[in-house]
Amino acid sequence: ADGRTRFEELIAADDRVEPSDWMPEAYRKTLVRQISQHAHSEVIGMQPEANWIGRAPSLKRKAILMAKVQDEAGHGLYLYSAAQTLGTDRDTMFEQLIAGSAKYSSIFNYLTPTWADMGSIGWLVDGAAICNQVPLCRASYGPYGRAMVRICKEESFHQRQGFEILLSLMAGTPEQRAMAQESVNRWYWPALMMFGPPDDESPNSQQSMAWNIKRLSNDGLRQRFIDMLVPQAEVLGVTLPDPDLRWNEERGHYDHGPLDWDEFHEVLAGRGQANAQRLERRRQAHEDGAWVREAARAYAERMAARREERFEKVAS
Amino acid sequence: ADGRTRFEELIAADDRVEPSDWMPEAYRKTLVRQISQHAHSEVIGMQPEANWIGRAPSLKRKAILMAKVQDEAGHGLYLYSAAQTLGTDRDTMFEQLIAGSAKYSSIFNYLTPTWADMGSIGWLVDGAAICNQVPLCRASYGPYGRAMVRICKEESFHQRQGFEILLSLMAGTPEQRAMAQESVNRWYWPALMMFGPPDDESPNSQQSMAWNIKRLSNDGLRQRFIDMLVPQAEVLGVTLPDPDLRWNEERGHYDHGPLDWDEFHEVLAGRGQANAQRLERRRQAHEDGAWVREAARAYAERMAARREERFEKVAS
Amino acid sequence: PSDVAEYALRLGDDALVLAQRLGWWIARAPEIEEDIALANIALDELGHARSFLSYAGSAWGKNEDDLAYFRDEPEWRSAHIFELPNGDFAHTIVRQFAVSHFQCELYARLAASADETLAAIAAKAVKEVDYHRDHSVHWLLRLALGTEESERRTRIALDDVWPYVDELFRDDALIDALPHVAVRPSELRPSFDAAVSSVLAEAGLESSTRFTARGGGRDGIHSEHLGTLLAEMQVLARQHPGLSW
Amino acid sequence: PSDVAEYALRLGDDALVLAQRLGWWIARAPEIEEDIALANIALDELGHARSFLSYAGSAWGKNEDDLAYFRDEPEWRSAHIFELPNGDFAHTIVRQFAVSHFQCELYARLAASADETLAAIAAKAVKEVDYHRDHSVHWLLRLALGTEESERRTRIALDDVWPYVDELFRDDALIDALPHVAVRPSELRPSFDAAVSSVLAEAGLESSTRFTARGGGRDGIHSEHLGTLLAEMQVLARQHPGLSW
Repeated sequence: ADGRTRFEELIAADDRVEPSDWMPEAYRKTLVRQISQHAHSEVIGMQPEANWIGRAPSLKRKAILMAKVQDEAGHGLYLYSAAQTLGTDRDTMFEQLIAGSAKYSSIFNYLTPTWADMGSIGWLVDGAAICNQVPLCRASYGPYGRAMVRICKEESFHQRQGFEILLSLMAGTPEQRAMAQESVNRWYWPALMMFGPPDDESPNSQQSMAWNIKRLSNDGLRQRFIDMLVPQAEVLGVTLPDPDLRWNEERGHYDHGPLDWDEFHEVLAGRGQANAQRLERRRQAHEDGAWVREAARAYAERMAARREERFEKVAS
Repeated sequence: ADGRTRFEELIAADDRVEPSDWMPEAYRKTLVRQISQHAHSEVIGMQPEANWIGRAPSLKRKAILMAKVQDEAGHGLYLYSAAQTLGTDRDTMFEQLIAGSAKYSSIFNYLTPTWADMGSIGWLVDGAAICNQVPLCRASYGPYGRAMVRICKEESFHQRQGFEILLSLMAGTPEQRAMAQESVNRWYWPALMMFGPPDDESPNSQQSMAWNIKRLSNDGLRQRFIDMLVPQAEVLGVTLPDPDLRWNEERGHYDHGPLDWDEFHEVLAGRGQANAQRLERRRQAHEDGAWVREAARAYAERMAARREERFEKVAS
Repeated sequence: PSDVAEYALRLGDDALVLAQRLGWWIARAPEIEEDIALANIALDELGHARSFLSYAGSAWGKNEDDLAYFRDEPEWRSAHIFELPNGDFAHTIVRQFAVSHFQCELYARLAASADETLAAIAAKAVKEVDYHRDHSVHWLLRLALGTEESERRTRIALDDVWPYVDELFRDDALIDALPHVAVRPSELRPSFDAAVSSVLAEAGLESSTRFTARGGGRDGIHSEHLGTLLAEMQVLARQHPGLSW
Repeated sequence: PSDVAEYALRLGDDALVLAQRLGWWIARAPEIEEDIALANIALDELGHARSFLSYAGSAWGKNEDDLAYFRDEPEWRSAHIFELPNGDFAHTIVRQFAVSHFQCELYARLAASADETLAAIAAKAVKEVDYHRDHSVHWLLRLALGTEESERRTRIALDDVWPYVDELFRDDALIDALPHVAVRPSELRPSFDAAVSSVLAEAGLESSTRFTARGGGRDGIHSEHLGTLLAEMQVLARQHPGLSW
């Protein structure tokens, strides 16, 4: 059958598209952009939490935090692999990240001044990520969907850990409770903005939904997230910093106050708390590691040559 | 007059030998060795104290400590300059230091685990250095003697500062007093060994004394130092860790217990606390700074070339 | 008076954090002359910090060490640029280049403050930061016009440091509350820009505007670098609170 | 029992200090695979540290966090090699190469200790440090036989790290006091030397014997690196003593 027809059939049947299948250039491009952004987000997203590995206040928390940041590196790898099946290699994607021509999630341009931020990131940021990602497990592109399945499992674990950090703080001294509340105040709104601009300002969403990449609209996901948060906040005993937040019996959802999209665009334009720092740190690690990667490459070549020599000797 | 005759006349008259004067090769060699060792000691000696600049417990102490370590860098410079007048350039001396073919004072191979060590180094190590150095102000080689005059002035200031650190600790809590005593216990014996092996095992001393480089014997200096320390220790209220230490009416000096020369030779042989670390750190700084020094050199050449060009234009 | 103290605290924190950073270089500089030069700058900044913090503390019954050693991160008022890690020598020089131009402009005007103590501290300090500025300008030129490698490193350092410059020049309520006493940061910007860009031009460099870090140091929101800096600086004093040294 | 606790403390401190050092690499490694690998090693070591410290603490009515966060430097028992700064990747690998060979030999024997708890911890740990050893051996070969630059760096790292190896193999009174329970460090040396030198030979490297650092970590005399490591690690816990997290 003709590639395009087959592609359209797969999409219509809500089946998976695989790397060997024909696909429209725009579909491929959209996916590469989205998956690599997602991968970059995992890698950059290691930094705000790595900031506290050295100072975690108990050995148990240190272990959990290390494991979590390690998971993020793993997610980065899954996603780079998925993107590579579309014909763009990791080095290229890395170069784009460092050059600043590729994006990553704006949320990681916020700082983590307190330990409570390890809780807020888990609860709010990973929470939002899960809402975003669960539908992506059914994304039409096979390697992407399958990567998301693995990632989602771990993310829900991360969210629970973040929740637990906040729970411990809220069960602690007044100082600890204040630390938790202050952190939630800082992360709440940026976490809501992780779902992207309102539907009427999200031009690419339509096409992504038609291709079964995106399943739910930005605003729909945001609503789902808020509805999930409110009861959890009650359990924690923290206040969500939105005076307009209230249950709407009619809609069966929580109503919420307006989001500050100027803030969102400021960060996107490079004027957030940590844009420069995040990229600087990634570039530094990449540059400092260049001689190591070269050594590994040279060694691998030498070993390959040696194997070949041996093979020739045996064969001759 | 013949160079050798003039040299011998200068020495006999206890006058200064200057760089332009003729001098025996052995005299020159002895001086280069001694002065460069002395310079290296100043530079390596910055490390044990720099270790506490970041953690000094008050801003005043931080300022005093910074200034002190800075003075040591200055002393290093004076001494390298003095050595350079004998025809060996600083780069060569530095390379020898890093390659491990040049020595520096063994005392700096001890560690500074506590803040009280900033006191002990000032009081004991700088104290011993002064006893060693005051007679060197009259060293027959002019540039060396004059460098020592400048250095001695600052060292006596440093000794007083070290004394004051210990005095503050001894006036403090039991914990602070214990910190001071423990530190003095560690530094006392190594400081005594700074004067070098006993006279009967110091083969080069004789010739150095004949040349008016060295003025007093190792044991004589050591005795002078001990006689000076005892009353100061009483003022401080610290105990010097030598059970055999007592006043000898007959000699008019303090008697002291035997020194552990095995310890001295162990450190000299590279088996001290910090030999590897001190050299590693110096090498690292030197290597990390290589590109900076090259840049400065390239820039200077470029500027010189430009000046010459300008001059030629004006002249033509 | 408490407003004045708050203002002095900003100036003191900037200087102290910088002194702490520069102090690291002593015994690690590319040549001994630079050990001495960087120690000089560190000592000057530490001296300014002590003057500003003593003055700030006098309003609250505290001394310089109370403020330096017993405040937690959110109570600090340093701008982020002062908190930046030393990086390589190029990063240290570019940071110094920016902050000493800023401090020069600032102290020159502060010397005419209606607050006599601030005016006196600034009048003394301006001569010293003038030397810091010269030092950083000379090194910036040497590095930018030295070798290919030094030029490359300088460009990177400029990219990394410049996003933090903007924060230095922001006015806020505290500044509004202290007419004739505080210097209005925004008013320093034109002369800063003029001075800096003429040097950058001579060095063949251009500052990037790709990022502007949000800062927040004046409100106690700090870079991720301040926490570990304070951990080291305060560790001994906090292990034994209330003692004399 | 207190001797056993003292012994467990040594093992725990070694592992915890190493975990703290390796944790720094996470988000800074030369490639993502190495972020993961170094995090794995750090996590394993942290796990061993927690087991050893919990066991040590049980003798004194303390928990792992009391020991990790509320001991001052002289109360630590780590050997200096664990305290060494990360340096560049070559330094980290050479340090890992040395200590994981040491830990492998040690835990393999400790698994037969008369003390059942120590034996159980060691039996589990030995499988993990075996992986650490493989990892470091592979990297040592890659670096030593990779490029000129990587070979140069590896030689320097070997010179810098090797002086600290000797301390690991020293017996002392505590070891004498614990026959059948503690492993005698000096007895590990021959197999350590054999294993290590065969890898070094394959890598074309030779360990230098120019320096032998005196150590003293088992007696609470530490390198100049431990103080700042503890300052960072303990800062938050000490700011709020006695709390749960």
